[in-house]
Amino acid sequence: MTVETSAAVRNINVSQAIAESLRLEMARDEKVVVLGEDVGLQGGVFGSTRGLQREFGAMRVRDTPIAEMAFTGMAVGLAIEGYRPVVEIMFVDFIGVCLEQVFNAIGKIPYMSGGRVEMPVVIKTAGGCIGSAAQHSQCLWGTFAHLPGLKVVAPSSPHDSKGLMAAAVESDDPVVFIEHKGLLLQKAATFEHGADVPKERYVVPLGQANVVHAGSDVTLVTLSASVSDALAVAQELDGTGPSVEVIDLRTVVPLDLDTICASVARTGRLLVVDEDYVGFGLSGEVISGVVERLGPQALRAVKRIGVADTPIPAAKSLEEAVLPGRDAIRRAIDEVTR
Amino acid sequence: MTVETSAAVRNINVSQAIAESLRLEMARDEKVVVLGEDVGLQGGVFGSTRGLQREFGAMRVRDTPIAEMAFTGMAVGLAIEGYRPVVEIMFVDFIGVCLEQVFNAIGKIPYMSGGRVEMPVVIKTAGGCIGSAAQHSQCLWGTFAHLPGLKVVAPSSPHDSKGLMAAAVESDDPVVFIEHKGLLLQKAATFEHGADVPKERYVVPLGQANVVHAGSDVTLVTLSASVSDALAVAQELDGTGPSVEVIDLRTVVPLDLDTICASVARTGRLLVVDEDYVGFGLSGEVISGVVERLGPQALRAVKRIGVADTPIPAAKSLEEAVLPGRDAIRRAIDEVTR
Amino acid sequence: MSTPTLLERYRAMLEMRSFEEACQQGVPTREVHGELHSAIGQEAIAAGMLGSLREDDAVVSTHRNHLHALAKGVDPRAMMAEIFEKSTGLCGGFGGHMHLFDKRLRFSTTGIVGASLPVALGHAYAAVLGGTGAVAVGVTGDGGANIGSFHECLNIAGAWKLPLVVLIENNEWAISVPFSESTATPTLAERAPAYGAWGKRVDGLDVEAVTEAFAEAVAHARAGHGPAILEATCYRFRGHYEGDLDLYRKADEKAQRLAERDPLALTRQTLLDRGVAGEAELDAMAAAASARTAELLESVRRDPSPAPATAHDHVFVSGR
Amino acid sequence: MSTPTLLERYRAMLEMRSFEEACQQGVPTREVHGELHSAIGQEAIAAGMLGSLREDDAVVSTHRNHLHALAKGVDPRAMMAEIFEKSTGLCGGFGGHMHLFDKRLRFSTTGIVGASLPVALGHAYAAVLGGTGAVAVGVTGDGGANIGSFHECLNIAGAWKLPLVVLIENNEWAISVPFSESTATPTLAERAPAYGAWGKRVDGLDVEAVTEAFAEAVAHARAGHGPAILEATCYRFRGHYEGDLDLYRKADEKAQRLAERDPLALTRQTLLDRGVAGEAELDAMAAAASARTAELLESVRRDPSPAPATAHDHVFVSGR
Ligand SMILES: Cc1ncc(C[n+]2csc(CCOP(=O)(O)OP(=O)(O)O)c2C)c(N)n1
Ligand SMILES: Cc1ncc(C[n+]2csc(CCOP(=O)(O)OP(=O)(O)O)c2C)c(N)n1
Ligand SMILES: [Mg+2]
Ligand SMILES: [Mg+2]
Repeated sequence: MTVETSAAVRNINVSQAIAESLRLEMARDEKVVVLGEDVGLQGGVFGSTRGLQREFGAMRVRDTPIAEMAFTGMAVGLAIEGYRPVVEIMFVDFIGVCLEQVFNAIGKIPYMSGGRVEMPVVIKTAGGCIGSAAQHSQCLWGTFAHLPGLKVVAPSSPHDSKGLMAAAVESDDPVVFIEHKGLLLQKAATFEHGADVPKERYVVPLGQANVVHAGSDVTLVTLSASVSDALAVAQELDGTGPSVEVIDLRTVVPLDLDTICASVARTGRLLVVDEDYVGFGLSGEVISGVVERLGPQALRAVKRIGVADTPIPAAKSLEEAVLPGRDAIRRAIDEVTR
Repeated sequence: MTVETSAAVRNINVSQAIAESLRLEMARDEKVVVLGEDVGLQGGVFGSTRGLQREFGAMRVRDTPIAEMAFTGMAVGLAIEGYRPVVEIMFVDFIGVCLEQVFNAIGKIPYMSGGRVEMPVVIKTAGGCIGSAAQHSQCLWGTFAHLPGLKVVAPSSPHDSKGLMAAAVESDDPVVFIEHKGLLLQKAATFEHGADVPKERYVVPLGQANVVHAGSDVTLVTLSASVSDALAVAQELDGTGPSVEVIDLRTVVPLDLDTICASVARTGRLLVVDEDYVGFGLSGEVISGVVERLGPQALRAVKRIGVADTPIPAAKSLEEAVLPGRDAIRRAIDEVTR
Repeated sequence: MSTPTLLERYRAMLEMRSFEEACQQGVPTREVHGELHSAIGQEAIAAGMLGSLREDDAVVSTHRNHLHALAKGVDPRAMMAEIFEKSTGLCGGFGGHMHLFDKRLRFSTTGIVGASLPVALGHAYAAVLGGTGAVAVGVTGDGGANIGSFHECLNIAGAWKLPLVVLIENNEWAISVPFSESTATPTLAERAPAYGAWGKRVDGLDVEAVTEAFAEAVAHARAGHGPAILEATCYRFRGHYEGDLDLYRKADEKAQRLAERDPLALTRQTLLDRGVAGEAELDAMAAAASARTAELLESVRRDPSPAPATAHDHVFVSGR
Repeated sequence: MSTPTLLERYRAMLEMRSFEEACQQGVPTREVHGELHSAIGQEAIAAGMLGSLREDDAVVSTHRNHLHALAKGVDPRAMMAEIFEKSTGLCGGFGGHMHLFDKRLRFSTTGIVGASLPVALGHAYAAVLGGTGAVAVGVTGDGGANIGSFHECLNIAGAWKLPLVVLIENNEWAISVPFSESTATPTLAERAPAYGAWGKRVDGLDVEAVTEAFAEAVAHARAGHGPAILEATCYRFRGHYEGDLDLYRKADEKAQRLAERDPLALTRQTLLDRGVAGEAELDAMAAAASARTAELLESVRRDPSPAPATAHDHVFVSGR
């Protein structure tokens, strides 16, 4: 389904890719509206809605007061009225003030209405560590994924950011779209995968993981900003060490267990690398999902690394110690292939 | 650690057991205060704070307006002042309006303060299905467990409710205490395990699971209201079918993997029965935790049942179809022992 | 829109009362196996809404929502079937009494206190986006007026001049907590200046007073002057939910209110006093309403429950 | 408590300014590797707090919190070390600039907008529970006054007559959104009647006016009359955070405010006009403040970073 046109492919960064995708969606469908803090005049604190207000006006791209309950709940009324709201919650950590609207209303109304009311809503937000400590560094995709009725997306590259945002906006189901702050701030030229972004609209479908590096000894499942770390380690080991297959999930819900299991069935070794909290989240789901499908006997080794159930500390020395960076990935590969 | 005195043991129900435990804690320590909607005059909509206001006054047992952000956040200020607040959030489903206070403040302040500020707070709430549909039937222990800094308790009996509440109140760490509405409303005489409740204070320590039925073929891990279903099936199979070891987790965080793994190491078969949503939660954590500790090869079969990523429907016919009841448990035991 | 006469409003109130009484019958039988929140005693407010709203106006209600649904024109049969957990229900039995959705009529509800207003605000924004001239009514109880979303929504509606009508049913109680103990001011309408809003407190037992005040509130919002707060005072005649022992209220206070301040009795007396109708005519009207509802209930009871195999449908409308 | 003189307040303002400037130095060097929110331009508000608070009064601040911490008496060295991510910091480097906690002084902060007031409300309740006569100050920005917790806390404080002082620093902007576009009323103080609260708007660049108004607000709360809202107007001199390009504000508006409405310059002029001190003395005072802060910064920079091995400590104070 991914349309890859060689013509008019550019190097743009993640925030530009998202803004461009939203621009194309808004131009296609006048029912798409964007709401959130600083999304209009400023174009988003990370620039991922830049230019939209100038092009579509202040009603369709609306700067809101700091009132997440109100403007996230507005998405429900707007959706009932036939709009397709894209709501920005600046940092995913702020979900604590409006989870109600997201999980009890947006996520459940399609079901509670017996399928009669659709919620084509995108909750667009930023996660991940960039040095701002415990209340501004979380990923929380595991939190959303646990709650029924929400699709959950976390792209790793400019290419996927654009195509997955198109899929999210055109989806009739609600989608939580978690951009990574580190990726949003990363320079276009430094992306090593998914750097080429076609100019025209294209869709990266929800629920299809991407094998970004083929390998035969270990299946490494990851997503978002960790993909580049995993890739770097896999490339480093190419020829010299274990052959690592790196799977970029792209979406947490739906979880592409087909792709994961096909790989693990070959490698017999599963390593999950997840910047979210380790416990009770994505990594446990991937492991259990594989064990359920393939049977425990199909696996030789299993491991997961992530933020080990610790809030993110402020100091850089501490922050590095809790994050699953390249060294930790190397060590984990060592362990599962030992 | 559990003090079991044969004298003065009574049959009381879960809400009485909790109220009695709170009464003993409040009498022991004048710093314990209870805040929440309808906890005072009415004694809680499930009666689990009954009698406390009469005994300790309206300041220490305070009926609040419907303003969960405010009164949950108050716990932070009260804790800094040396109080030990017990905050009731009537139904766990309402956490959507005040998760902020629970996960970004109460759960993280001990860490963010470098261990200098304790948060001896109990968030007391009710979960589980009793027919009130999608917004009043959730368990959500998986949601809390994913977030660092929170202990999570979900008792299955009057005995444990009393002893675990004592542990929660005396804990210097924040505890989310999830009562089950079905258990709160269950008559004392109908409890088949943990029905005897000593009159005096006792503590059931956090983090120690309880083997409520010994068995050798399958390890069934469960908690809260599902324990009685699991027990009933295990007893039914006694002698005639597979021998099922039933483990009542009691606390989700800390998760007692020692007890679980000791059992699975013997049985080789693991079944998790969880009334919470299946995906990205407790059941995945139990399975992954066991696989990590024992290695996948130590397991012959693994399964989990729960609410399969569907909101809870209103109609009884639908509700029964999504819940992991006795039939589903029987079928699952069949499957893992086949 | 023609405004119904007092007699017509009285008929509507009778129908509302009998609808609520019919629903109650499902509780002891466990046909309604969850909580049921009755709005008996609050009929004059919903009946006062009649005639002011257009089909494309939105109404977003709470846990105590049946009468607002009826006032908005939601099909009573589909509603009752939903409340009785039938596959023929408004939501196929998936939503239940607290979760009624009628997309065409822009009617919805929520079981979470305070969650109605943000949804109504979204409808109000849609009205401005689409230039439709529609308004959105967000309902809350007195207790619900103390939760944060009340403030967020009224502030936004005030700042953006959105056509939001906040209808507060002040029935003096939020479960066991009296209004006076949970609220900083003697009334809720007096909060209006904090939001640049229109505000009025009205006797919610007086259907004519409500009619006038509600029409005024809607007109204010529809004219583009921004939000309106209408506080209608009333009294919760039943426990918070059916089965609530309701021991926290003085029994005599309650008995007196029921005896002396029943909005149906008050309206009936007005009709009699004014000679609009006689005892016999009004009795017949009441009997007819009861009979119609009894028939409805009987018919709904024959409907099937939803098929268990469908329980996992609708999580995603895309089917996956 | 003796109330500081204007000259002493000016000295405090100089120290606050130089503290903020020192912190800024850590940004380009990445010694402060996350966001840093500077309160330059808002010194007169914090300096106006001096002298009204007891040690057992609580202050709960926001993301823009340094000056409130200094006003409450938090050790500047421990603060700067925390901001510079040092193991010697107030929180051992675990909290960082947005998360300062001083239990003894009942001072804390939060990085979540609106989350300060509920915590302050808890302190206010503790003051009444313990009968201590203490008050709690909850700080918010103008943007933060539009979030739901503002309403919940003021309503509770009003209903229960709790000694809560809500100090609103209205610097006209919430990141890129101007106050006037996000708020239904021309001022925030005028919300006070909705909560039965005391309310006043004061020029937050005028340290004497703030001093008087803040003392009045605190006295109101301390006397048991319930909550107070003090809105202090000011202007955000820097970008929202250090590094914010700040392209959404008119450059000339900002330049003019900086040139003509700097609270330090205004206070200095008053001191000169009144002949309290001469140019040379005030210059020397400024130089001394800068020198002291420079020394502090130099010293803090020599402190160690927290040991990586400790990163998993403190999740649970019980150790497990
Ligand atoms: C956020 C939230 N908190 C608490 C509840 C539980 N609850 C349901 S109705 C209710 C009382 C509501 O009182 P009011 O708003 O006055 O409405 P009334 O029931 O009187 O019609 C409460 C506390 C809830 N549903 N949602
Ligand atoms: C709940 C929440 N929403 C959004 C943010 C992001 N944010 C941080 S500061 C800020 C602006 C605050 O404006 P104001 O209250 O006026 O304070 P100021 O920055 O002007 O001091 C925003 C939107 C947040 N931290 N928390
Ligand atoms: Mg009420
Ligand atoms: Mg501001």
